Amino acid sequence: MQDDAAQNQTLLGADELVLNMGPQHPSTHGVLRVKLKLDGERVRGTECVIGYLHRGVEKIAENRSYQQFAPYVDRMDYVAAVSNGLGYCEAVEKLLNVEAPPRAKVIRTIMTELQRIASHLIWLGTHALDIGALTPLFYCLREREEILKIFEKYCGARLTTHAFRIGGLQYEAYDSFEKDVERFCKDFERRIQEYVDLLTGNSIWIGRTRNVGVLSAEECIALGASGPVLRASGVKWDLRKAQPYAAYDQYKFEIPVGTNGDTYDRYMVRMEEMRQSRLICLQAIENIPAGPIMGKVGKVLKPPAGEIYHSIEAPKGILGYYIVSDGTTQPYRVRIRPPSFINLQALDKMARGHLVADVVAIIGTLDIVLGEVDR
Amino acid sequence: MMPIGYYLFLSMALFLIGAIGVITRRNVIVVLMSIELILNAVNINLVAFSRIFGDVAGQVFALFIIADAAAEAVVGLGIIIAFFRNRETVLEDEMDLLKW
Amino acid sequence: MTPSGYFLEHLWLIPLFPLVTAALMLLIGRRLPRSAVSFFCVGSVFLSFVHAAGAVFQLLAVAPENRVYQQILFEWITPGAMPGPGGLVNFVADWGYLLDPLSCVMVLVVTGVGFLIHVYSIGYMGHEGGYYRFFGYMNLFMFSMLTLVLANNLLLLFVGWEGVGLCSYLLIGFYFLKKSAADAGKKAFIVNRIGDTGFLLGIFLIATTFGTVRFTSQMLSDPVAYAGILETLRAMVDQGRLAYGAPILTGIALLLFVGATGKSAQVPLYVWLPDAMEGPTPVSALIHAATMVTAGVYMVARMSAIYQLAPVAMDVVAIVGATTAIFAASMAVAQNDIKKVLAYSTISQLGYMFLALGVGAFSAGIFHLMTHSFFKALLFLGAGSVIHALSGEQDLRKMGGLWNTIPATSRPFLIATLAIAGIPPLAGFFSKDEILGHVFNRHNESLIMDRYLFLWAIGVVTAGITAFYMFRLFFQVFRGRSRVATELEEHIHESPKSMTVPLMILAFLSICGGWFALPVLWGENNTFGTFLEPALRGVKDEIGGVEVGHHTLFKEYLLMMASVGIATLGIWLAYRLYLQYPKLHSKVAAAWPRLHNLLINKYYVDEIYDALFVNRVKDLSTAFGVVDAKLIDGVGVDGAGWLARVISRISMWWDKWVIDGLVNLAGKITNGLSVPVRMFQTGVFSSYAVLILLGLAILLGYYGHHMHMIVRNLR
Amino acid sequence: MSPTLQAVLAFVQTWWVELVSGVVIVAVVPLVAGYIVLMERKLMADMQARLGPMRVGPHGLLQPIADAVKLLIKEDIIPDNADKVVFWIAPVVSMTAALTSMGAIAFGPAFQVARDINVGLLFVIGVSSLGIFGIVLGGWASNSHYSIMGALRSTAQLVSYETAAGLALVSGLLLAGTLKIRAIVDAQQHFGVWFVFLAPVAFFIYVVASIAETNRAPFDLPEAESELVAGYMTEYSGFRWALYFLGEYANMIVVGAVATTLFLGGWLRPFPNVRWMNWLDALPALFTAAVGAYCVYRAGKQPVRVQTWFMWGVALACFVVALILAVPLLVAPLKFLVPGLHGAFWFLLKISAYIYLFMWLRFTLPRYRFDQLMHLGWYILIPLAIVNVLAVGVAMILEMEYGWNRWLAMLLTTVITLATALFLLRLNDKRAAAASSAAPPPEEPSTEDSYAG
Amino acid sequence: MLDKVIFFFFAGVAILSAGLMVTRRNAIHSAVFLITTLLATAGIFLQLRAEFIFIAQIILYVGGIMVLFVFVIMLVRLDVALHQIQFSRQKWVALLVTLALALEVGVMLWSSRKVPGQGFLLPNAVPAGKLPPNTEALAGRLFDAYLLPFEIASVLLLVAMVGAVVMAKKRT
Repeated sequence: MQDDAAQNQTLLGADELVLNMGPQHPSTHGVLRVKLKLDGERVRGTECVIGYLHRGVEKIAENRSYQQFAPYVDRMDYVAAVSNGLGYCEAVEKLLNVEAPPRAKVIRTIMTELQRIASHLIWLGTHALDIGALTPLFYCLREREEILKIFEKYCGARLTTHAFRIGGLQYEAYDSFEKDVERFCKDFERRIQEYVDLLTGNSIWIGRTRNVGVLSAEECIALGASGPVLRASGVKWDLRKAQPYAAYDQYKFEIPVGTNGDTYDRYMVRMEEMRQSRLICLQAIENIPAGPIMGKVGKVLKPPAGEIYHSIEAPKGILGYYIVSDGTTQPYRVRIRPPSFINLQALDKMARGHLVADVVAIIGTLDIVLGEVDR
Repeated sequence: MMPIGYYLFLSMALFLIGAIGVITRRNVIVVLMSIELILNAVNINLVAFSRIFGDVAGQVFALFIIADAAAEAVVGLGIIIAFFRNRETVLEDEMDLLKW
Repeated sequence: MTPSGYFLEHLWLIPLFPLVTAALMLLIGRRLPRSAVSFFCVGSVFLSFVHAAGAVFQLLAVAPENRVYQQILFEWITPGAMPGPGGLVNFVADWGYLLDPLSCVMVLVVTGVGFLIHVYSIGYMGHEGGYYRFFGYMNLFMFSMLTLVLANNLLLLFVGWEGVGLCSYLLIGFYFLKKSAADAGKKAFIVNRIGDTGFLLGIFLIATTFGTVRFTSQMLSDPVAYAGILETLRAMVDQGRLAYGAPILTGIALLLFVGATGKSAQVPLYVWLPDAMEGPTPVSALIHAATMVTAGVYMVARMSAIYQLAPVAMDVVAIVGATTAIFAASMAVAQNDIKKVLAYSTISQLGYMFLALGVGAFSAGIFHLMTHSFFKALLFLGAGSVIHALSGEQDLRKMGGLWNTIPATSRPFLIATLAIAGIPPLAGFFSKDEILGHVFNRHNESLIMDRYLFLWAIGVVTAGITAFYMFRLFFQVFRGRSRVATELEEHIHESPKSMTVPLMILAFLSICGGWFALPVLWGENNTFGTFLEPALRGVKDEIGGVEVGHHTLFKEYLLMMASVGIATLGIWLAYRLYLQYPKLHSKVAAAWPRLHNLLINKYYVDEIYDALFVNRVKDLSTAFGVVDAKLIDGVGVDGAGWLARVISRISMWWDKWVIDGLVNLAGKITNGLSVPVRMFQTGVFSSYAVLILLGLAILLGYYGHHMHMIVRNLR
Repeated sequence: MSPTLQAVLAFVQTWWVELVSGVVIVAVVPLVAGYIVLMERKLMADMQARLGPMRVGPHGLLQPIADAVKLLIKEDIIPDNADKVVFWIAPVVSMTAALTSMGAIAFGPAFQVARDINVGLLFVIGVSSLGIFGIVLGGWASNSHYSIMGALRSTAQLVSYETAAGLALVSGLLLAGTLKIRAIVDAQQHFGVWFVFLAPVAFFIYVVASIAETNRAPFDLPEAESELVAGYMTEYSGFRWALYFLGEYANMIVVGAVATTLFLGGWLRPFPNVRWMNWLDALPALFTAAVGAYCVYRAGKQPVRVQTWFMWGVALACFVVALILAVPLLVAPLKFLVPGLHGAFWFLLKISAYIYLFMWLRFTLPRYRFDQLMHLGWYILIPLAIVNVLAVGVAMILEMEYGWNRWLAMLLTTVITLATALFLLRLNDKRAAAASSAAPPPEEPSTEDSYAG
Repeated sequence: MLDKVIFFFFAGVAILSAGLMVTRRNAIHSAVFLITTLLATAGIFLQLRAEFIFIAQIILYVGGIMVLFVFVIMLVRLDVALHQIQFSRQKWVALLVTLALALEVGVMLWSSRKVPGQGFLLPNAVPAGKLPPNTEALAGRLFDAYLLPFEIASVLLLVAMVGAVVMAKKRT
């Protein structure tokens, strides 16, 4: 549609309009600032300005002991705090060369999958809100509330849970833990159908999402995109299957993939992932092995000098921790591979040639959390 | 209904103001608007006489003039946009190709 | 009872259909797919044909003397009063259509054959560029031709006449990138202009003589207001103001005939037609064989009333026709281009028609026109099919043996060849025989030899030559050994259905077309002649315009046998020369090298024209050039230069001080004056608006003053 | 008495109904708009599994008043580079247009400001369309990218959809044969059927177009908060913002009223000519009484005594209204009041239903993108409306000239129009498919790399 | 009396805002004042009982043409133009000419004021109450006697539309 000659020429031959989207904008999910170069309403280029939420998490790690740093990771992707904690704990365990006991692993899996559902619910609600559907957000919050209640009952916190400890768990599952999870899962089947009814077949929704922000498999791989963004482009890559961690090797589940790599496919992939997570939870509560919940780790952690990289499949994609130990109680260097940050790179590629309204949809579909992007 | 002269004076005043606009303003868009004003002044005359003579023909013509004004505005603004795109100006004294 | 009905009332639709599609094609045809182009164009001609046929049938429904339908659409040119035969007349040229037996025949031929050729063109032009352009021109041609034959007055006829000329020009030059095609188009156009000048002068003379250009006022509501040539002529003859052989009538007839010679390619203006074969073959078939070139015949037949009163003109027509017939036939003998042979054949046959007209056998001429359009169209289309099969080869010497390879073409082609050769019972036999019969009947038996007998002899010989060269063509193309270039041989293919089906239909017509006018001696009434008779009836038979000869049975048979015999002779000769002993013809040619050269070079007519006219014009311009250079420049200018030098010396001071002073003064004044004037033209529209307002103010001031006075008086 | 005073008195005597109506409209519409906002919020909350405003007054019944007070006393911020005069005028224009257009609407047989205006419906459409200027000038005057984009969007949108709405109304007007508001309703009484049943497609088009005209979801692009923050209202705050807001809701009332008048039988009750359905006349009174009864029921459950009293008050008001509605039915001499009172009731009920439809759609549907919106308008609704106008015209000719059954003729038109609609939709799908297959290829990524850290 | 008040009110508004329109520096302001003028003129039409023209003026002129103007003014951002000289060099000549014109028309109108049945004091032929319904009368005339001009006007609009699209289209 636009050839190169038209590229430099806007509607009236005047300069391109530069529109500042954010950092205070309802749909940049926090404090992302996107400078849009516009011709009329068509995006000619984007430039992300990030760092408004930078807290120096990685630097803080160098001045805290291993246990002390654990709560900090919850503040990165604050809508999926449990997953962050899991990744960190497993990374340090790998560094220490210890393993959590089986009971702890199963409970960790349940919690993480619940967290995945919660994270996707937040994504769904805000994404729908960005595209103009008001109601799904509240339904999503309603369901998420159930999950947060389980979290609260388990560890006393709702959002930044700090649920796991290095080497296992601190808290035993409370009495009606299985029952609560089961009730939620049973209920959730019906609830997810409500979203499908509201959105999946809606022609406006399809019109707004299909063929918007298309990413091919090659582009995804080239950009390092991961998680649902990658899978929606047709790449069947999920660390839970590829490099099983926690207790994932014990459960049967499918990895949903898309075909077109557009916003609609990402929506469908995430919806299916919620169903699959629910199935994992149901399988897991069937049989939570008895036994200790804490592995053999000392009060003071002094991992041997060396370095380790461990990654898990967080709700938003591959979350990796690279930890360098110099043998002291504090890590020498921690480097985190945040999925949101990497996925955000795809924004420019996805948004070019689309309209402003699509930029909003694309930011939504990338499912970024600025806490994680900026760290 | 009042004597026709009132309407004629009003019409004349609007016409002359429009004419002043056409011949003194440099901004072509304002010139175009002044032309609309002139057309409007004509309409007042037409409708007033139509009322006086109890014949709606005048109003028919007023309607035609409105249609004509629409056509004129559309084309005029199209020209202005095209001109602005090429020359980045809307000042009439920079449009001086009507020579020879 | 007057003719009426849907088709007659919608006579105007007949030319309109092709016009609409022509406009469509020429405006947006480029964007249309080929299927749409063919659908619209062929469809429109078919609709025309249907309407024409319907109109003819509705016309046939009434008694013969009432078979005239006139329809005046609007008054076209109304210059008002002009001097006419009885004082001032109100000259009106209307845009009106006339359907009488004569135009019936023409309109059926034009739309029918035209439709078939259009269908054929779908196949023939299928792979050519400019498809829409071709069909647009073809439809424009159809419109012009229909206007020509349906026109109810000479001026409208002239519009059609020029229209077909234009289309002919456009279509001859259809492959305008080819220089020969473009030149041929120009040639046709220029040669036709010569004829048209005469035609136009003839129309002017008619208009001043009769005060009208309308053919007839029959079936018009107000015959007085709408005077017709026929009626006026009749009245003038009755009043004795015009008589048999009146010079003015002869002048008119000759001038019109000049036009006819141009359009119908008669001696001496025939030279454009062979070159016109540069156009696509369907064009040759439609325009340069079946329809346009017969316009002259039609026109002369249409003005038969005048011709019948102009014996000298009649003789000229007959002699020119006969000359053309034999002249062109002899040229056709030596041609090697398949289309050129057919072109000369066409000229020759047109000569036949004029021969018929010239001896007063108008219906026979028209009859031959009709049959000729069938078989000549068929011949051209067949030739096109052959060319198509041979991927563009036109040289007879590189053909041969195609009889069985392209059967759907060769069989109809044989029929057409037999028809043109005059073999009974095919169409050509009847028409040709009727012409020859009429010519012979004009022969005054008391004299051993008069001009009619001579003309008859020419006709018979021509018939023989015709048979000869046509079968020469046929044998060379279809029989004998194949001389086709080997690389072409494997590509020989039968043409598509859209091309062969029209051939078959035309073959059928070539067979049966002649049966409309079975000779009287077979116990048949001459249906065709009777049908045409009301339209061709002269003003007064007893004046002696035409002596209708009486056929005796014996003489009739004798004549038939003569023409058939000579045709057979021609065929036999062709068989001997080209099929039985294929080498023989070159020996014959070698035996009479001069004659052969003369024929091959077409009697050097083009060269003669070049030498006589074209080069004379060039010489004239060269001479002017020489005069310019030598006389004017040399003597005049140089001498004057010397003189001027002398004088200029004298005048220099005068110039410098007086003239220049004045000039400079004038310039200064102008310059000074122009400064304020220039200020007005700024190029900025609002300053023009100020001027408009200023003018308004001045006008208003002037008139307002008057109004003020009026109002004061009222008060 | 001075002649001037006499003239004034004469004027007032002649025009008192109109004057009163005008004053009532100007005074009441803002209040009503406020309560429509409350209704919207409560409905939205209900559909979204929450409670909505509950704090101010029982069940948040006083929320609009609190909002109004808040907005009134809020600081009036005018951006630095704004064109102050235009910035000041724009919301007023928006509000004035909406209120003025209400002048020609008949809220019942006896309640109309501009009585018997010859071009009533056109007046409503025309004047309400002037509201564009409020939006476009406001957007321009704010001197902000978001504002001007919202303004341009809304101008384009309003102009486009006004055409569709106008054409849809033409179908109805063809049936009515007049432009006078009252005559339109009378025509429906005469026909014995609401025009929505005779021209359902036209009604549908008008519903869609009127949603777009009032900038409501799913067509709320000019103020789409997720894209343009608040569109043309971005820089507005306080009372000016409230004016825009009121204008918008007043506009909803206007389009609702137009739809009601033309398609839903105006102030006529359902089955206006059917005698045995006369019991419906009792419905208004019963309905209000039922509302009052519910208030009484809820009054006992209020946590605070003030709220209990308040609920009692509301219940009382409802009963009074019910009484007013009931008395003319019961007391024969007052029978003449029935059409006026009940007409207003029905009219308002229908408008409420119409607005409820708007709200429902807003809570349900995502938002269109701008190009999709334009395509819907220009490629589907306008052609459809044109076809519908033709079809209705044909049907009327069939009925009047050829004596067809009215329902048969109208059914025919509807079928034709629906077939056209299907055709247009298919065409649009094809176009969309073609457009997406030719979607712009992703281009070179920008050279500025902001991911360096 | 009421008529007079209405007329003078609207006439005053019309002339005042017309004057402002011509003199404003900012084109948007000009547009706003032109809108006011047009609305005031619409009021005059209503006062003349020409309801249809009144509403046509509002819908077409104000709601259509002026929106277009405002739209275009926004598109061709005129920030630069604000700081340029607003009146052309010929303004004094222009004013003079206009003044002359005004004088002439004024004199003409004024001089005819005392002639009964003429010019200035042309009497009211049809009382307001007895006018036929305006819309119907207009429609009858429009689609009867003036059908051809009506069609021509529609063709004109079509042509203008096509022309404007062609001119304003982005050349790619």
